Amino acid sequence: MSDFLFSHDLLDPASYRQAQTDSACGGFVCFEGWVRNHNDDRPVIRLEYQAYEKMGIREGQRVLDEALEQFEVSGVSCIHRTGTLEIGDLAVWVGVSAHHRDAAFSACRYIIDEIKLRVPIWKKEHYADGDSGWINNEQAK
Amino acid sequence: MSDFLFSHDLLDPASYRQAQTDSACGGFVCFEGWVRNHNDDRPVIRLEYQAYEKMGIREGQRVLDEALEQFEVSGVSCIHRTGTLEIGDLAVWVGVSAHHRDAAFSACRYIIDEIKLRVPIWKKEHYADGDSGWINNEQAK
Amino acid sequence: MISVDVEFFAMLREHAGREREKVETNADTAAELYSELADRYAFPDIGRMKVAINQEFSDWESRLSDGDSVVFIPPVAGG
Amino acid sequence: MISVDVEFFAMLREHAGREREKVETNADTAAELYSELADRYAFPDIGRMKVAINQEFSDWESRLSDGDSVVFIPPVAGG
Repeated sequence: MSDFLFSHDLLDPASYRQAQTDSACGGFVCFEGWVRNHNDDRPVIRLEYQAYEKMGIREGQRVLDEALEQFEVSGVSCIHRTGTLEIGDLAVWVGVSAHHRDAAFSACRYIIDEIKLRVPIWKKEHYADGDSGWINNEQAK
Repeated sequence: MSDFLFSHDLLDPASYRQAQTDSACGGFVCFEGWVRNHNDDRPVIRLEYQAYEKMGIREGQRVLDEALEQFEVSGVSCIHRTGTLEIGDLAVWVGVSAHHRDAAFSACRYIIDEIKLRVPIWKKEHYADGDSGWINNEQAK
Repeated sequence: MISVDVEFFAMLREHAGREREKVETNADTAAELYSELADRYAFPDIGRMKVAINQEFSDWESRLSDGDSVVFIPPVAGG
Repeated sequence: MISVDVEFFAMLREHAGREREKVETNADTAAELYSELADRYAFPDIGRMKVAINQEFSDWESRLSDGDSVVFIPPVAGG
């Protein structure tokens, strides 16, 4: 399995994990990005993700293909949520299965880092005080 | 949540993940060790994990406490299976939640590496040819 | 005069008040097109904005062709 | 003569044919105790084996006391 997908609905990590199982693999690493209730000291009540999906799927798939090429991994996948998200919601899920854990960790890290840099997705935070704003990964840490 | 546990029954990753959720955290990394159907070129049909549980829980908890101290993480946990495992079974689950993904990746890696080195757990592989043997992480990669 | 399909995202969508627009323009390059639309919709400075032409990141000085699909890419924030 | 509780794991359990044993011994140190039991049960060489006394990794030259709980720790293989 090696797919990059967008989902407008709640993500389902158990099913993505299931799809990744492989009896030849000894290790699996996953990363989940969760919607936090704050950004620095500012209380956040919900978020909105907007994606340029047509290009995003292409760029996301490219990142996964690079990971397959650069690391000794068997399966890689990434699903990114779009639309309105509540606190605690899963925003992104990355899963990597491999024969050995070293490659699984490196590939998983590579994928989430590159997705955050390159895939055209934007995030608007809605704050407890009624304000809102588009933020980006260059300002954020 | 910050616990090291042994389980004689099938591990339940969805519930461990659930226990780790934290609305102050933006990132979650988990590692799963799966029972592979081979070791190098030798077909494996099942395994057996034996643990010196009394000491293992102490040493495992120590590893988790070190991770909490050394990395900026909020929750860390690890569950290790014992008994007879079939191919594809989950042998160990490590989960780390953190404000930022960097710490989550580093801590997760630290925990699984140290668990494998320090916690008194032994593995016997049963091979397709009827043979079996105790193996160890110093020979294995 | 060429016609290009422009799709707006994030704050640009809010400024433009629409998701997409077929723009008839004399702009030669993506940068000129941005500047034209920035005037019309009070877009922010080009700053660290990027541009994609036909779903590929492109140079701001790329020449536009009739029928191109153009998307301005504000700094992203996935994950 | 002291009495110590020894628990066996992995290949040592198979060699000893039992999970635990109360051993009456004249051994002064963990290493001497291992050597005594290795003779009795044809244990493998001490090699990279470690020892835990009362659930803490200990030195092979640690002196044993009456009532100690002793476990020999073959190279581990968790995860």
